[in-house]
Amino acid sequence: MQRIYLDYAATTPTDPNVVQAMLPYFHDAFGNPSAIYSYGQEAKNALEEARGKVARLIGARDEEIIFTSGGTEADNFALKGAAYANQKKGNHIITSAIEHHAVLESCKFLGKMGYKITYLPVDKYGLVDPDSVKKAITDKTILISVMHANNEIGTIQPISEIGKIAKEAGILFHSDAVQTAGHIPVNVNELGVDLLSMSGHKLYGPKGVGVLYTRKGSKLTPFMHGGGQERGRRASTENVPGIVGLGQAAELAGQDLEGETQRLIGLRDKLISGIVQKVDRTHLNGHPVKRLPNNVNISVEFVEGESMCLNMDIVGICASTGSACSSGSLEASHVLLAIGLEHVQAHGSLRFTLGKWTTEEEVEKVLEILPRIIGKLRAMSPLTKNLSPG
Amino acid sequence: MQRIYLDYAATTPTDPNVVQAMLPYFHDAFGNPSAIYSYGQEAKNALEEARGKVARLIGARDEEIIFTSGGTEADNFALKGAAYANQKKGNHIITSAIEHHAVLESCKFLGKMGYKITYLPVDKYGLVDPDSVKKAITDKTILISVMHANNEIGTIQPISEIGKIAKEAGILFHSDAVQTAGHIPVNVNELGVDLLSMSGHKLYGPKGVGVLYTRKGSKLTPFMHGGGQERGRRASTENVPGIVGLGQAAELAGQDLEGETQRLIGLRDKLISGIVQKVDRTHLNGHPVKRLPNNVNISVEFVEGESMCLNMDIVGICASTGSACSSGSLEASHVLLAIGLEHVQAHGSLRFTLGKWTTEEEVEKVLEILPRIIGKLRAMSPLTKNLSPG
Amino acid sequence: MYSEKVMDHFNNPRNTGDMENPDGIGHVGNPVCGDIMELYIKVKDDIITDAKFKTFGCGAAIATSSMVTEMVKGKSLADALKISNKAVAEALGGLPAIKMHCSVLAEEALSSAIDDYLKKNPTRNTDALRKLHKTPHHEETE
Amino acid sequence: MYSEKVMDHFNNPRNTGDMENPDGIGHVGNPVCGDIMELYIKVKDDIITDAKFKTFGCGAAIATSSMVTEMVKGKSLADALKISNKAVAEALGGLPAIKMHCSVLAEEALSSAIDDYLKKNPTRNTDALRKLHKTPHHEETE
Ligand SMILES: Cc1ncc(COP(=O)(O)O)c(C=O)c1O
Ligand SMILES: Cc1ncc(COP(=O)(O)O)c(C=O)c1O
Repeated sequence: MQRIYLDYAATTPTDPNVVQAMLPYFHDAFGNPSAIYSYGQEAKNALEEARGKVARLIGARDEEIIFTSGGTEADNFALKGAAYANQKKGNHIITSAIEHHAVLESCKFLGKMGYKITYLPVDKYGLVDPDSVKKAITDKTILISVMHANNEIGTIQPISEIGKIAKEAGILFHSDAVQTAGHIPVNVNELGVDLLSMSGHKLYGPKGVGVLYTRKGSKLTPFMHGGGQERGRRASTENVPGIVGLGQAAELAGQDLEGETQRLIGLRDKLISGIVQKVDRTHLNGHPVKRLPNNVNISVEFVEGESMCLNMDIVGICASTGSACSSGSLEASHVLLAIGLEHVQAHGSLRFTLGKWTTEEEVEKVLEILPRIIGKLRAMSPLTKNLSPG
Repeated sequence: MQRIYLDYAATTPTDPNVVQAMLPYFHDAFGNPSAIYSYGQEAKNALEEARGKVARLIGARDEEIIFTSGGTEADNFALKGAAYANQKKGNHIITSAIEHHAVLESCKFLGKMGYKITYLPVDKYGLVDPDSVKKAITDKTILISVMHANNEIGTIQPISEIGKIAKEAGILFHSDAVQTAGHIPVNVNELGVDLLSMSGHKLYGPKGVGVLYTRKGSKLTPFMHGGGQERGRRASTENVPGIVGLGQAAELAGQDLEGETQRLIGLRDKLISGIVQKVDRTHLNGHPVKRLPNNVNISVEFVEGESMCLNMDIVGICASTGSACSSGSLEASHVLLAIGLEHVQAHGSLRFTLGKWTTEEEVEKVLEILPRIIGKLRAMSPLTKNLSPG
Repeated sequence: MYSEKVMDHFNNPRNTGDMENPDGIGHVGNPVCGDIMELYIKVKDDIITDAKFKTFGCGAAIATSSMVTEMVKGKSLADALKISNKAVAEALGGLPAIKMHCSVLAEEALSSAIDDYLKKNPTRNTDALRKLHKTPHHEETE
Repeated sequence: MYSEKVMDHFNNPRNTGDMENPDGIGHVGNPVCGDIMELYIKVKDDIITDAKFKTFGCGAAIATSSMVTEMVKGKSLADALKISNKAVAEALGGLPAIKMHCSVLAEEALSSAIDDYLKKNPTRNTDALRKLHKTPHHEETE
C-alpha cells in the first residue's frame, strides 16, 4: 500500500541529503568537540559550520545559536532560563493560551515556583492581539513568549508588532518558531525577538536536536548544567551528527523557501476548499490567510477525530486530530477550545499538514476517500439525528 | 597517518552495527511515536524494543527506563527532579567532591535555590567512604548522589554499600553510571540505586541520547516540561534513531562484557607499568585495582598535560589531560585536586582510556613515543632544574 | 496501538444504527471527554433479543460498543448486568491503558439501557435487578 | 584550535634551554594556573643580544615564549618593553580567546627579565625604562 503522509507538523522524514551529511560523524569523524586532538577538532569544525548555516537561515550571528536536544528543550531553556536570570527584576511572564505544551507546562512549573503567568486569550482565528500584550505588561514583567505560528491551526502571529512592544518596554521576548523556521521567512531582527526556538525534525532534519537563538546580551540562566559546552550556556557532549544534520537541513530549507511556499499554498487551498465543498457541516479552523502554507485544520461535525484518523490509516493516509482520545488525556485540544470551539467540535477536528513530498495526486486521493469515511462514521453517530449523512 | 585513539572515556566512535540499526529510522520509519497511524506505531515499537534492551543491560524493568538527551540531562533530571519533588521532605543533598560537572553544577544551581549540599571528600585513590555518607545524613536529606566510576581517574565506588545505607535511611539514591554501563556489570538492584544515569556515546552508541533509570515509585519532578512523552516524565518528540542506536549499543555491550573486560585490563596494566617503568617521576592516579578496565591516568612531573597531548596529537595519538588549559578554565581538574595532588602535578596529568578497537600494537606505540615527548618537554621545563631529563 | 480484534470491530462494527421502538435506551458519555454512546435493546421474557448502538468516539469507543452489543444478545437481563468493562476489553483482545475508560462507558451504556427498560417495565424482578445494576463492578486497571 | 604558526613554534620552539650567566631573568606564572615561564636575556649597550626561555605550560604558553624570544633579539630595551601581548599573539597568527592569557604571560616574562637586568645595572636610563615597564599595555580581548 502506497502511504500518504500528511502529518509533517508532527514530524518530517529526515531528508536523505541530511542523513548523508550526518553519516561521517558517527564512526569516522566521531570525536568529542572539546578535545584538542585531530578527531576533536574535526568535530568542532563541523559543529561551527552547522552553527553558521543555522544562523544564516534566521539572520542571526553564529555565537547567538545554542544547540539543544529539540524544540521542547529550547522552550524550557527560554522560559526557565529567563525566569531564573531575571528573578531580581520581577516574576511576571506573559504568554498566550495556545502555546505548545513545552511552553505551557514550563509556565505551569514556574507558576508553582512562585512566578505569575498571564495567558493571553486569542480571537476566533487564533490571533493574539498585540494591544493585549501591551496591556498585560506590569513593572514585574520579565518575559513575553508568543509562538510564531501555531502547530495545530497554523495561525501566524503578529510577532514583529509584539517585538516592538517588548523592546519599548525593555522586556525579553521569546518566540517558539518550531513550526516556522525553514518553512516561512524567519529573521530574528525583523521579528524583534531575543529568544527563538527551533527543532530539527520539523524541517527535514533529525529528531533530538534543536536550537535556542539567544540575542547577544540576553540574560539567561543555563537549563542544562554541567560542562562548558556551547560557551558555558548548554552543557553535554554535543550531538555532532544531529547538529550537522540540522545545519544541512537549515541550508536546504533556505534554498527554495519561496517556491515551495507557493506550491504548498496551492495544495493546501485545494484540500481545504475540496473538503469544505464536498462535505457539509465542515469548517476551517485557524486564520484563512495568516496561515502556515502547509496547514489544513478542519472541524467535522458529529464525528470524532481519532475514528476518522484510524479509518484513514486503514487506507494508508496519515493525519492527526485535536481530539483528546489520541493523546491519552481526556481533554480536547486547548488550542481549539481557545478559539471558541465547543468540545464536541474540537473532538471532531482533523489536521493535515503538507510537506515537500506531498503531491497533487495525494491531495486528490484524500478528497476522494475522506467524504466516504465521514459518511460511514456519521451514519453511526448519535449526534446526526436530524442530518442526512454525507 | 594511522591515528591511535585513546580517549574512549571522552566519547566512543558509534559502532557500525549501531549506525546500521539507526538508519531506517531517519527517512523510512520516521514517524512520531505519539501518532496513531502506521508510521507512528512503527516508531513506537522500535522505541519500546530499545527500551527493553537497555532495561536488560542494567537489570531494570522496561517502564523504569526514561530516555534523555545524554548523560548530562540524566544527571540534571535526577538531581533537580528529586530536589523539587521532595521539597516538603527536606532540602539536603549529599554528593561527592569528584562527581562529573553535570552533577556538581546541578548541585551548585540547587545551592543557589536554597538547597544545602554536602560534598563528601575522597581518599587518595578517589574512594568515597560509605561511613562518611552515613554520617552526613540528616533528617533533611532527600538525595544521595555518588557516581559509579569516575571519568578521570577510573576509580569504582562502593555503590552497593552506599545503596544499603540510603535504603535504610529511606533516602533516594542516584548514581552516575555514564562510565560504567556497558563496560562493567551494572545491575540496579545489586547496586541498590533508585536513579542511574547513562549516556549513549560512552558505550559505542550515538551522541545526544542517554537514559535516566528511575526505580518504580521514585518521586521525581519532570525536568523537560511539555508533551506527554515517556509516560509524562520527559517531554519532547523522541529521538527515535538515537534511542534505537542506544538500544543496539546496550545489547552489543552486554554480549561480551567479561571477555572484553579481561582484554582491556591486560592492555591497561601494560600501559600503566610501561609508562611508570620507562619514565621516572610518573605516578598512577586513582585506585590500582578498583579501577575501570580501560582507564590509565598518570601524573608526569615537571610537564604540563596539554603540551604532552599536543605533541602526541602531532604523531596521531589522541589522549586527554586534567590540565586546566585544555578546558578553557584556569583550574586544574577538581578530581585530581580532590585526591590530594598539588596543582603542578594535576596540570601534568595524562589520561589514556582504551576501547574495543584498541590493540596491543597501539599500546606499544604509545610506550615508544611518550617517553621521547616527555623528555623533550622536560628539557624545556623550568621545573627540572635538578633533574636529568628523560 | 489497537489489537486486531479491536480494529476488526472498529472497521466493521456490528449492530450499528437506529432501532425501531427499542425497549430500553442507554445514553452515556459527554462531549467534554469526546465519547458519546447510545445503546438500544429489545427485551423479551427478561432476555435481550437484540441490541444496537450509535457512538461518537474514538476507535476503542466504537469497538467496545460493537463488542458489547454482540455479547449481550441472547443474554438474560441478570447475566447482561454482570458483563464488566474488563470482560468487554478482554473479548477485544485487550485495550491500551489510556483507552480502558471506553470499556467502562460501554458497560455503563448497557446497564443504563437495561435500567431504562426496567423503568418502563416495572413489574418483574425490578428491585433485584436494579440492585445488581447499582453495584459497580468495573475496573479501570492500568 | 591553534594556527599553523603556533604549532610550528610549539613543535620546534626557538631558543629553549638554559643560558649561561644571563644578564636578566624573568620568572612569571604560577602552578595554580598551570603556566610557569622563565625568560633569560643577554644585554649589551641597551640592546638585547640573546634570549632564551624555559616554560612549563600548554601549547600556547610554549609558542608565545618561543615567539617572544625571537621578537626581542636585537631590539633595544625600550623597544622590547613596547612589545605587547597582542603583538606576540598576532605574530603567531592569532590565539584562541581562552589562550590569550598565555601571551600576557609572555609579555610579562619579558618585562620581568628586563626589570631584573635594570635592577642589576642601575646606571643608565633606568628610571625612564622602569616607567615604561610599569605602564600596563597588554589587552585581554575576547
Ligand atoms: C510549536 C512547537 N513547539 C515545540 C515543539 C516541541 O519540539 P520537539 O518535539 O522537538 O521537542 C513542537 C513539536 O512537537 C511544536 O510544534
Ligand atoms: C561521569 C560522566 N557523567 C556525565 C557525563 C555527561 O554525559 P553527556 O556528555 O552524554 O551529557 C559524562 C561525559 O561527558 C561523564 O563522563
